[in-house]
Amino acid sequence: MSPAIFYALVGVGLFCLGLYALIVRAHLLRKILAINVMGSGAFLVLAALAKRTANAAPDPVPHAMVITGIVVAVSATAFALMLMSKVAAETGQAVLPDGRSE
Amino acid sequence: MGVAVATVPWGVILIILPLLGALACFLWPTAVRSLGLVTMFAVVLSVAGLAARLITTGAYRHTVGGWGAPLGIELFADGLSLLMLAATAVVGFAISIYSTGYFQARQLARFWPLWLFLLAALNALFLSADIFNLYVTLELTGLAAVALTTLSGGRDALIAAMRYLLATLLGSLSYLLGVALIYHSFGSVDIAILAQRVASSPAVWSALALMSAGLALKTALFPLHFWLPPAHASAPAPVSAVLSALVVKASFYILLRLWIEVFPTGRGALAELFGLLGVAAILWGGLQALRATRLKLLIANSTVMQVGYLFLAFPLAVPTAWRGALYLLLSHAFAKAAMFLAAGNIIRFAGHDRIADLDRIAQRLPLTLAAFALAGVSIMGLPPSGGFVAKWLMVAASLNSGQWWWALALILGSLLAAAYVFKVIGHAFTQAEVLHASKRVPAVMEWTALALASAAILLGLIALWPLTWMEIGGPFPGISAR
Amino acid sequence: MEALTLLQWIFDTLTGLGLWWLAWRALASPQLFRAVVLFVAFGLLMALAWVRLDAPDIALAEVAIGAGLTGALLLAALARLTAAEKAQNVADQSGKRKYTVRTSRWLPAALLSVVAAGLAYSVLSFPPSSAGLSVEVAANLDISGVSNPVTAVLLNFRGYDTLLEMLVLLLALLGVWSLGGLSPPRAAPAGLVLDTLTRVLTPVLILVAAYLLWVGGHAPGGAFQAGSVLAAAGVLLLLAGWRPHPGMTQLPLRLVVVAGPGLFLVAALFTIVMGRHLLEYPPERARILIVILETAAALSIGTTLAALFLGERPRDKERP
Amino acid sequence: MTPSDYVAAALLILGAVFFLAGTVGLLRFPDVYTRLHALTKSDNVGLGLMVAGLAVQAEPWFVVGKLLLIWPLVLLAGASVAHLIAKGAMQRGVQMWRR
Repeated sequence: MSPAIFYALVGVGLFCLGLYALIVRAHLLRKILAINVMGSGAFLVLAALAKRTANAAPDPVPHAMVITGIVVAVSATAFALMLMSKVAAETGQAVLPDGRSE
Repeated sequence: MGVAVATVPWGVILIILPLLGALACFLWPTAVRSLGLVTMFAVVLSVAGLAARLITTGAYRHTVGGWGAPLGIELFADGLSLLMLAATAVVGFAISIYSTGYFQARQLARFWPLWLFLLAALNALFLSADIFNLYVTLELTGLAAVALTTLSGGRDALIAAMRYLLATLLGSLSYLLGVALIYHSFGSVDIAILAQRVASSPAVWSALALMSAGLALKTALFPLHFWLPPAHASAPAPVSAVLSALVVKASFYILLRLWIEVFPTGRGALAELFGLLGVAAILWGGLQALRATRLKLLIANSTVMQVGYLFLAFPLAVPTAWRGALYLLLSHAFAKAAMFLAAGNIIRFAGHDRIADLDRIAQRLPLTLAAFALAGVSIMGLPPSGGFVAKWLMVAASLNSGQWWWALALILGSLLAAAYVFKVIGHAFTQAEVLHASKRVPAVMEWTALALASAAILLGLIALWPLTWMEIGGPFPGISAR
Repeated sequence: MEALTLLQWIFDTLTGLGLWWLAWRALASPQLFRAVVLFVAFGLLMALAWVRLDAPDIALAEVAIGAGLTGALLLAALARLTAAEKAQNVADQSGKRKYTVRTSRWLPAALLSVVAAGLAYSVLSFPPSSAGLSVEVAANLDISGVSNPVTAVLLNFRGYDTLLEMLVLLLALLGVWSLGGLSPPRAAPAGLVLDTLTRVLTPVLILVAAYLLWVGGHAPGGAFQAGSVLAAAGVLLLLAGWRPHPGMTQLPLRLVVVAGPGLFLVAALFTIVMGRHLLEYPPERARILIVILETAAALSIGTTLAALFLGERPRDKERP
Repeated sequence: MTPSDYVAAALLILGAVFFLAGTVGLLRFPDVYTRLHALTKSDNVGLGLMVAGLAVQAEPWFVVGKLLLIWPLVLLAGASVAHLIAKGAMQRGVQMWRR
């Protein structure tokens, strides 16, 4: 197993870990963290597999895609955090009211 | 003239124009109304230009940056894109006009830049031929849609928007992981190249599952629809119209493209699953709509149901079924937008949307009620509406391919739709015992709702043209061989 | 050589397990503050993984944006959250409350184990080598205007994605402002140390941003990394209590925020009017165009991220 | 390996030892003030040794300059942040550890 495949597997694990937390955690901040962990997992899969060929420079296209993804992720996170703060200011707690999971 | 129209890159204009409009509206909030309406009008003209180009010269590609796939990004316009862009332009134009009466000046300054962003994102999405670029447009669409949902303010809207945001982000990430697997399997993210290189492998199967699940979540296919009713019910009326008419269809469009072009083989079980979930969505959405006590919640649940119809095309998988589903998508876009606008009028008029207290709307808001009833005709699928043509095609497809049980679901759905539409109309005709306080509804709001509803009916009368234009570039090749 | 490979394997294994452990602790630890700090540590470890994967551009972006700015945003949100919960008198202090979980944990855990196994199987099934698009990128690098392949992809080959991505960032700011914003609770006035640190670091950070922007043409760096360093300077200034002059928060602020995507759009429009393809730069002008676009982009990205951190909508006295 | 390689390796390993000590202190010390003490002290020295070790091997001369810029920056930031954390802890009333 090459490092590329190894890190891609780590990415798969992070994706599923994030998804699990997104489902079972109730607090919105943790749901937002979970989304970010899932994103990191997907980015890791995308960029790690670019290095599959041993001793060659990695494919730069997925690298650019991951940078795009990181900027998209921080944008979404910033908006989600403000929305969460607004929900908390309105309801007194940062939890979706009926406790239903996403 | 014909030559001039055929050389203009209309698709690119359709993306850049609303973006420039959005930035201008952001920079000069005092002038949003005129800036926005001018932009919207120009977008409608550009769609007409694109239609003229496609009809004269057929489908075309635009290589962004001049690099060409697989290195660069390509845009692609065919009949399918044209259908989606036209629906966006018509519904968008109507809600733009409507918004001038609906929002106050302060809200307009917030509404216009977000709405033009959403318009640009949708146009970019319908024109993209690159699955990673589609991810970026999906995120742009999702964020703009959630931001618009919060415009009505208040506890319910914020909570609904939060749930919507988490769902839409989850859907995008699932899609993105699928893109990663596809890229590393075939070394390209261009749909046309993928269509040539695609071969069955575990990675492709995983990608198909991830992308289908993510997009189904964004399209609100039962049982992944939990976020839709609260979000669509608590957004401002013109926003609800756009969300139900266009935004859920955007992810469906990507799913359709991938399904037809990238994953054409070996997916029978998933198609049957989509069909079954579609039936479940029809029943669940219909029953929830019937049970709803608020008008907007009823309409939102009706969207859950109508999304179910779209997914019946996957197991049928014959060209007639795709045409029927797309025609349903188009007529539902007009009809559902009209319904939400009508509901907005009623809320403005009565100050509430409790169905049981809608007495005597018929006498006081005849245009709005006519809009609701006409839209209801199309939602039920009665002749001569667009909804009728769509369901006719789908029933024909299911009978011709020997899968009559899907036709049964279609007919059952129509009965449910009839029940909830008449429930509203019945209440609206009730004689009021007490006089309610009411507010004046601007004429522009009533007329736009009626115009959209009439468009949904008109689609049943001129069905031949849209059905022909949809075929430009042959978007459904090889589908007939199931 | 053997020893080196072994060492690398130990390093990789520790990094991978560390990432899982930090992610898990960030998502499971009962205290929100601790969760946020662990998440920032997770981002830093991710950066190490990127370096190991020969992706220094991503590593820079991850440290600056993924760990640094996201961390700042999370901490600011936590402060607002604590204030909101206090105002409503439901929470005890500093988010130490545990929320009861009503969902069953076993069903999702079992389902996700199946999903993880399936995904792992498909990752393992990939052929051991693939060049992807590196050949095409290398072949066209000469006419792209820059020599760092990642920058060439971002600003030229897939520049359209980058345009849309900057619009996503702008849209997030629009969304935050449209929500009305919430200012972070008033902190104590900046002490002498923070004040001095800010005064010393701000010019240094601006210099670093300029350096990253310049170096991005031929080495790791570029507009996004530079923009996030600028944003860090902005965050530091805001933490030290600095606020922009009210006259600057209206049209001038909006102009700076729009400059990056705006110039990109103007370039796009220009290429179309000239009869070229969208964003098809003339090769002899590609270099200078990219420099201009990147500079504007870095300014806009920095300002937008700092404004997102502040979270407060500027007073709208201009609005009707 | 050349003599300069040995020097570099020795400096890097020594730096790593300081980092290790600082991290052990961070994990084992009883309160926030002592932990800050352990962390900043040893990390500053550790980074200095690392920078020195890398500078010995740096190929073009200006890389040495860049390396030498990094160290004082981290010193400044580390010391200031440690001060701010300690001050914040004081203001919140975190008690100092006593034997």
